Amino acid sequence: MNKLITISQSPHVEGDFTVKKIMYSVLIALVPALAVSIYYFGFDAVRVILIAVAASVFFEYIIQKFLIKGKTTVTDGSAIITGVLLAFNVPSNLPIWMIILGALIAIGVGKMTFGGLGKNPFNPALVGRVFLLISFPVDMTTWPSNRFALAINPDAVTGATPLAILKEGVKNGEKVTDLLSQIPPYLDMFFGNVGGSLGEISAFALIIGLLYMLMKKVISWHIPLTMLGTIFVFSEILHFANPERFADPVFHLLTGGVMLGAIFMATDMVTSPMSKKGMIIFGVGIGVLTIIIRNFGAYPEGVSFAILIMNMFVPLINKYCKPKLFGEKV
Amino acid sequence: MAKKKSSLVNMVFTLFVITLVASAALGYIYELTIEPISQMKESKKLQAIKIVVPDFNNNPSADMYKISTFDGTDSLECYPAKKDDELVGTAVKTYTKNGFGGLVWLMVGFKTDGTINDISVLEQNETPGLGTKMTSPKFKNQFKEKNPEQFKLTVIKDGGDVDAITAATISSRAFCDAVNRAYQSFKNKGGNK
Amino acid sequence: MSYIIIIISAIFVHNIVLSQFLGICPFLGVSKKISTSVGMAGAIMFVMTLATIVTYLLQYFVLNPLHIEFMQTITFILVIAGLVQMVEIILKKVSPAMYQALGIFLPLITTNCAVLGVAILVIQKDFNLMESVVFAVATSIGYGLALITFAGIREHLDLVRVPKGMQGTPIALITAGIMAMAFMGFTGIV
Amino acid sequence: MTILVTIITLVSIGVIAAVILFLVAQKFKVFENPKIDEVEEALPGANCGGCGFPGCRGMAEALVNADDISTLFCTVGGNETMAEVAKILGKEVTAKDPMVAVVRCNGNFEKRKRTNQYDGSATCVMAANLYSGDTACEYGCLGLGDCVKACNFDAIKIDKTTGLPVVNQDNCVACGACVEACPRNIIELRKKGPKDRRVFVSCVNKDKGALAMKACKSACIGCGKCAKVCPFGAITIENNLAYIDFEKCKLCRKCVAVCPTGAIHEVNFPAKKAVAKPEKKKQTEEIKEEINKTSENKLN
Amino acid sequence: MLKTFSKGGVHPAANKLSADKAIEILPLPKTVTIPISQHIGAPAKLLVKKGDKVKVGQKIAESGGFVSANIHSSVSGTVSKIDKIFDASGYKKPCVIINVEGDEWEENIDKSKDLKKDISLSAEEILKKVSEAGIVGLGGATFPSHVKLSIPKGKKAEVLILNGVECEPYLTADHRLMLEKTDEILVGIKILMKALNVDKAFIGIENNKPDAINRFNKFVENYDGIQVVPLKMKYPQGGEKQLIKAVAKREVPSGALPIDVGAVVHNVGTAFAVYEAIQKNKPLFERVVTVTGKSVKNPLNLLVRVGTPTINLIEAAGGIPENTGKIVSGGPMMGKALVNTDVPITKGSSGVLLFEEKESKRQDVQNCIRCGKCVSVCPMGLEPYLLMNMVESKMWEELEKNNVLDCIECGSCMFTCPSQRPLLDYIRLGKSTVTKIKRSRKK
Amino acid sequence: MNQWKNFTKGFIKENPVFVLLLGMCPTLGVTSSAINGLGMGLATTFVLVMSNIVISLIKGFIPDKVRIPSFIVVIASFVTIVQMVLQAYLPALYAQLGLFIPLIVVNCIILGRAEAFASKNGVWSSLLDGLGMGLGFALALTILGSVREMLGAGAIFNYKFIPANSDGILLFILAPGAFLVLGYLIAIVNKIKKQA
Ligand SMILES: Cc1cc2nc3c(=O)[nH]c(=O)nc-3n(C[C@H](O)[C@H](O)[C@H](O)COP(=O)(O)O)c2cc1C
Ligand SMILES: Cc1cc2nc3c(=O)[nH]c(=O)nc-3n(C[C@H](O)[C@H](O)[C@H](O)COP(=O)(O)O)c2cc1C
Ligand SMILES: Cc1cc2nc3c(=O)[nH]c(=O)nc-3n(C[C@H](O)[C@H](O)[C@H](O)COP(=O)(O)O)c2cc1C
Ligand SMILES: Cc1cc2nc3c(=O)[nH]c(=O)nc-3n(C[C@H](O)[C@H](O)[C@H](O)CO)c2cc1C
Ligand code: SF4
Ligand code: SF4
Ligand code: SF4
Ligand code: SF4
Ligand code: FES
Repeated sequence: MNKLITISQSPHVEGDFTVKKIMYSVLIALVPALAVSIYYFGFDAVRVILIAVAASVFFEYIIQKFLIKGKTTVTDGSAIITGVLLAFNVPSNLPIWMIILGALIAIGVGKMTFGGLGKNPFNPALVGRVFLLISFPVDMTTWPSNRFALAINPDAVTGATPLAILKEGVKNGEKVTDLLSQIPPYLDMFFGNVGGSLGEISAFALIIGLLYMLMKKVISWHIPLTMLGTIFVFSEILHFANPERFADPVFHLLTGGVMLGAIFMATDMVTSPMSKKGMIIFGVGIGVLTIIIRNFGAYPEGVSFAILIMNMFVPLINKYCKPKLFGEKV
Repeated sequence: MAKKKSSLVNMVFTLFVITLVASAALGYIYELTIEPISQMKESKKLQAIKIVVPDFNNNPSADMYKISTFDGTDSLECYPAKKDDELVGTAVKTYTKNGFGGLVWLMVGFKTDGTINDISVLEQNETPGLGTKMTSPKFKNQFKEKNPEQFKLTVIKDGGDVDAITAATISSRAFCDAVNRAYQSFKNKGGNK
Repeated sequence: MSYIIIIISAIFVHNIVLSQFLGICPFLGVSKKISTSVGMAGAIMFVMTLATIVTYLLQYFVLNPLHIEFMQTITFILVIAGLVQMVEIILKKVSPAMYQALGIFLPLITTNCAVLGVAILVIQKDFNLMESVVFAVATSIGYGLALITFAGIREHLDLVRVPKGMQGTPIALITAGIMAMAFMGFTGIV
Repeated sequence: MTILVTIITLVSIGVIAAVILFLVAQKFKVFENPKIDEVEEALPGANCGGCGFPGCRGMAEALVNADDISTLFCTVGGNETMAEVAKILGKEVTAKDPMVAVVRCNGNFEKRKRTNQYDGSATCVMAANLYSGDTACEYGCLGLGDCVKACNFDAIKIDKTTGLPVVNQDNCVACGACVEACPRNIIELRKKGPKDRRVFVSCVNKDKGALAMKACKSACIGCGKCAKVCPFGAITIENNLAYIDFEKCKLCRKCVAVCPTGAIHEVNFPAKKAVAKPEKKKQTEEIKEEINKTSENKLN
Repeated sequence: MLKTFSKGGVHPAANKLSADKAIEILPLPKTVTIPISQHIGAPAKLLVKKGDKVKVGQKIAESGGFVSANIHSSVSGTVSKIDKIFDASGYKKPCVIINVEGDEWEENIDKSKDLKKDISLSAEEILKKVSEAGIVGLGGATFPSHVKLSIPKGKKAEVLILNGVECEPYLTADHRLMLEKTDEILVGIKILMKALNVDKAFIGIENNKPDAINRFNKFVENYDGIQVVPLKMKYPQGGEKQLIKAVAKREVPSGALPIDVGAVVHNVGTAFAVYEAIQKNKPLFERVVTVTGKSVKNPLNLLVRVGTPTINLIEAAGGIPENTGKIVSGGPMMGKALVNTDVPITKGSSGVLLFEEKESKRQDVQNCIRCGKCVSVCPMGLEPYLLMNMVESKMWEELEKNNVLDCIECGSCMFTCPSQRPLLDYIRLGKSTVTKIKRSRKK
Repeated sequence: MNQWKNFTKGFIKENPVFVLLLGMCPTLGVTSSAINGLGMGLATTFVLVMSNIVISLIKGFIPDKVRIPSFIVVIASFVTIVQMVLQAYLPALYAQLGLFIPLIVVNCIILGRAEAFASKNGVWSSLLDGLGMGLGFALALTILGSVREMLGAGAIFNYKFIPANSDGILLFILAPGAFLVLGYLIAIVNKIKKQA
């Protein structure tokens, strides 16, 4: 032994979870949805995703290197997730500069301003997405039809999403029951043959990702299940009360970003509560807000907002939902 | 500097003097500005009227008359524009409650034959960049020279002829609603007599 | 307008801080800790409701009959300032505990535009007395909601240590910005 | 007409407000010493806590309530501030000599062998909680910079070449935060001294000479030469460690010259004119001799 | 379902490399260095001076208070020096250094190997003898055992729990002892039961030691009142509070002692030491130590005299591998890194663990990603990430409110953290500072 | 005190918006365009200067207990004057600034300067202080308004520099944009101050 002996505090061993492993598992879980989006949207999907990821990683690197001046952490994979999820949340024909702007806001404002990975109180991809949605409502809500719809009906360049059809119709005083006939069958919606943002279309692919992450213990079931459950129950109540005004629960579960949000975005550990009890409150909160915004608000889709709003409450939830202490106080 | 003590008399006296001076000054300035203010309001209205009806040389405000709305729940102000005592058009001040940000007030000018001459937005509270585009010529101009008899005053989406502002259908609808209110009431009343 | 709409509108859709920009100074100033922000929220609710009632009466029983509506600003603020000071003095004596909890925020409230803003708004909106009270209470709940969640986030940010250049006001404002963005989701509910 | 109504309304509101306020104020009077505010204003407002109170307001209250304020001292504001406060309160203050932090360890990388490498969290307290440090000296500076982190005034920095902290005497306000932070009690607040000159023993090693020397070549070995040579009796030796009382020290620097290991430091003196330095070899020999004289192999 | 504690816990790789190595006796060293403080509590008071001759088992330092323990010489020979030497605490501590000359034992020690089953002494006598023999807890905390046996007034022990969990990875000393000294341990348990006046005792053993469970199951039939409890493998099953929860379903309240819920926990090694002290008159001066590590040529379990330099054990296991970066006394989760290889073995040393250089360095610390894993693994229901943040911000009062003092320093949080955050470093600092503050408050 | 410094301190060193963080509501509420920011800034400056002058004149006559009410009356009077004058001569701006005009009364800067400066200093210093602070405020609001207008509408002082039928980044002229832009501006000002 010629080197100096090393001294440090216990424990002297480390588990095999690392940030990198967690992040790359999430990326693997995103692959099915990625495949579906490429299948339906073709080259456009590839374009949007590549640009979003490249821009996210680039901005993270630049900001880390020149503004924060810490060690760079781009390789940990979280910026890639942000990029992919941002891409998943926009229509496939969004102009390039908007995607880049969205990535800048997501990474620059949503994440690095707070100091980078782990410090941001709000979900960065959603900050970017909501920013785009508010700033460019037109571009963000005109969804191109997918390749197959175009093949059948070349004129239908844009295809409204089921939610947009519903919102529009309800505003005009039409009955939900009539509107549902304009909407693709649920089975199509389940596998992704509908209009919408890149990654949200196929509930099936997303659920595969969920199962993978649950298996890998990257996330726990609490948030996705309570959130989906709440949406189901709450929309069932409304539907039961007035089926002409409110759509049925299955519709709500399968449309829009509910699945994407519940599985990949509400579960972001950085911006969700720590304790299981807290996670349940969080999930329920998102569910309720989603349905309220969808059914009563101006926006057809409420998941993004609901998650961001509940992100606000996370510190409070963490503060007041503590894990139970071993042994009571004496 | 010796501060005054906070005795009752001192306090009351100080406040008395200060409020006295202040209110006197304010009252005075109020008197001074009351005239310009009402003139301003008047001229603003006149400006709007000027935009929406053909050239005139009467004082429409003086000739203003009220008509009740077609559904009879309220009344609208009408400003007849006359060139050399001949009626060239009428400006109707109308409103809608369906705006995205609440009330929207418009001045709609009708020619004698009932076609729309022009429209000006008096007051609106819509979202900047979205609903506020109702003030842009691009949107407003589509109403010019249109007779609501042939030109259906609803947005295309609802089966009408109006090309809505992108992403602001609500505002567009509201706009149409206000114009329609003016037209229907005006027509009910018999148009330009 | 039905009360429920007033309430939802005041708390969420037109949240006084996040979309109306009123009362920002104490929002930024008294939000470093959850406990103080709770005290502030309580004090605001109390003063706002009281002030709204008093100024409402003043408007409809003094200013309007005398046709001196232009004196609104000056009389309102005078009354609010006096009221706040009076409450402070009384509270200090009557309930020192409550003074400790709420009273220290009272001087801050005199110069809080939210209170005057709400007093003027209820007049502009043509609310009746009951509606005004409901509006004031709901607005202050909205204020409290924003303030307390904001304080929660700031406590969190203090613990995680944001970059040096961003610490303090900048990060607080940016957080508020994202909160405002999130609250825009409520647009159109009423 | 409007003017009249205006005047009457506003004046009556104003007057009524004044009267009510006055009455209420009378009825609900609570005494609070207005001096507290005044004093607080006089204090620098750094809220550093150096005075031992939670912020300047706390200090102001304490000052107002104390009968004798000579025990209270704002290190940031210094004598000027205290004089001002005293004027407000009409109380006496004793002028305090300005103090400054000094670091009493000079075991740089050369003089002190590293015996292991520390791989825990980079803070001195934690390292000290774990063990005696990565050098052979159990007393010396750990070099992980807790003092630096404690200083609010940017007055203390770790010198990369020596691994030891250096105090910037212009920035240091003698708040004592670093003294508190150092787990080894290495930092001391000492009198700044006339013309900022001071002499102190830059070592805290309490081991016997031989052991101390083994750990660090410039340790104080407790040989006592300095104490013997000091004409003012300012130096005491306890636990094999010399200490210079700054109240008694007259800065003659005799001790500096005789210290065989160079543990006594002088600050801000003009460079000495080439005083013949003992040769290096001789020096080490001398040290050895000293050690033999002083060390006994007994416990306690 | 196997029993276990209810909350948290981790599963570090067990790496029990020396599990099937029978206990060997380490040859006597040339000199031994015996620290006079090998236990929690007051250091013992020296009874010998330089030049004195001592025998094996002779008392060389006397208990310095109630919570303190006697120290006996582990060898025979001459006291050569009394000096301050680095011990496992990382600081220099007063030690007696003895030159070994022969192996001459005190006469009254029974050196025979036969099992002595009958317990003739009364509870008080047992207590006295345990105290006299300098027995301290061998489970790691080295808490003087006689203190645990003296039940405070007003409290009553209901159950004795034997800690045969050995949940630390690598270590096998207790495991081997249980296999090789089963009867002795059981007699030791009976002695402890008598001393505590309880009629129930449980031996908690993790199910990764099926041979030990089987063996005990076979043997307990001869001893009434003793029962084996197989436990699920989960670190820190061996923690006192966790073990009580797993075996007796009782939760020791925050800030309370096991006796407050009627339980007393002893390590199996302690039970063996008690057997030897009571039945064989043998004070505690040797113990079983595991020498192990991935790079160690020949991991083994050694019976070692207290005071033997660590290097001797390593030599017996095949010498120091070239690439050794860190040497730990104890297990990888709770052990202490040694500053050099001369540090003496003490009563509390359960293992010597060698790490290769690449394993011995900590990974880079990253930001907390708030994954909550530390929270979910903490067996005490604490929020380690929060405690660390609070220590960083010096929020001592908040720390106290968040029960920082309940932390048992098991290291599960730091082990799990995907960002490699030094959680326990900070929590320890928090604990010591809060303790200081609390103490000064009492004054 | 150096009068020049008295005047200029409000621009950067003690800028009410960027440094003292006073008067946040109008700062955020009306700055959706540069012109609004400037208008609000100037209106505030007027009130600030006038009330500083008056208060420094009358400070000796005011008992402590009614100090705040008296100051408020003075300030409110000038605010009402501004209100009426704007209504009369600049109704468009008045409509834009809306509620925030009466709220100048409670702008913390004004009462703050009255309390901290005018009630302790002479007329001339108070005037300069008010003018400096007011212009600093106006400057800050104009900058903020310009940035927001540029980003949000692609225009500055209503002069559009992007194609007429395209929009800016809408968010910046809405509520959240105000917070965000101000946050980053303050961070930048902090940085500049540190380097200077
Ligand atoms: C913050 C926000 C502001 C909006 N402002 C308006 C507006 O001023 N006018 C309007 O018609 N729609 C506005 N909308 C959009 C409506 O909610 C609705 O989506 C739209 O009018 C109908 O969609 P379409 O025009 O694309 O068919 C706004 C939406 C949001 C979220
Ligand atoms: C001050 C103090 C007093 C103790 N008193 C008792 C006692 O009366 N009875 C007992 O069974 N254990 C007592 N203990 C021992 C502890 O419960 C525990 O067994 C010991 O600290 C070692 O546990 P560990 O290895 O889990 O850390 C005491 C411990 C301390 C620190
Ligand atoms: C995290 C942790 C793990 C422990 N693991 C063990 C263990 O595996 N075996 C053991 O005998 N003691 C273990 N202990 C010590 C016990 O808590 C307890 O002190 C001991 O069993 C009491 O017996 P003793 O006094 O005879 O040592 C552990 C303590 C802690 C805090
Ligand atoms: C399960 C999981 C979900 C994640 N979801 C998101 C997400 O919705 N948006 C995002 O920007 N990053 C997401 N990330 C990446 C990363 O945690 C996030 O960028 C942090 O908020 C950055 O501090 C996710 C990571 C994990 C492990
Ligand atoms: S060096 Fe020490 S005493 Fe001096 S200012 Fe810094 S912390 Fe205070
Ligand atoms: S002087 Fe003390 S606090 Fe500073 S680096 Fe050295 S050991 Fe650490
Ligand atoms: S906080 Fe303490 S008890 Fe909890 S896991 Fe960490 S070390 Fe173990
Ligand atoms: S395990 Fe590590 S990263 Fe996860 S919450 Fe705890 S400290 Fe943070
Ligand atoms: S300007 Fe200060 S609270 Fe509004």
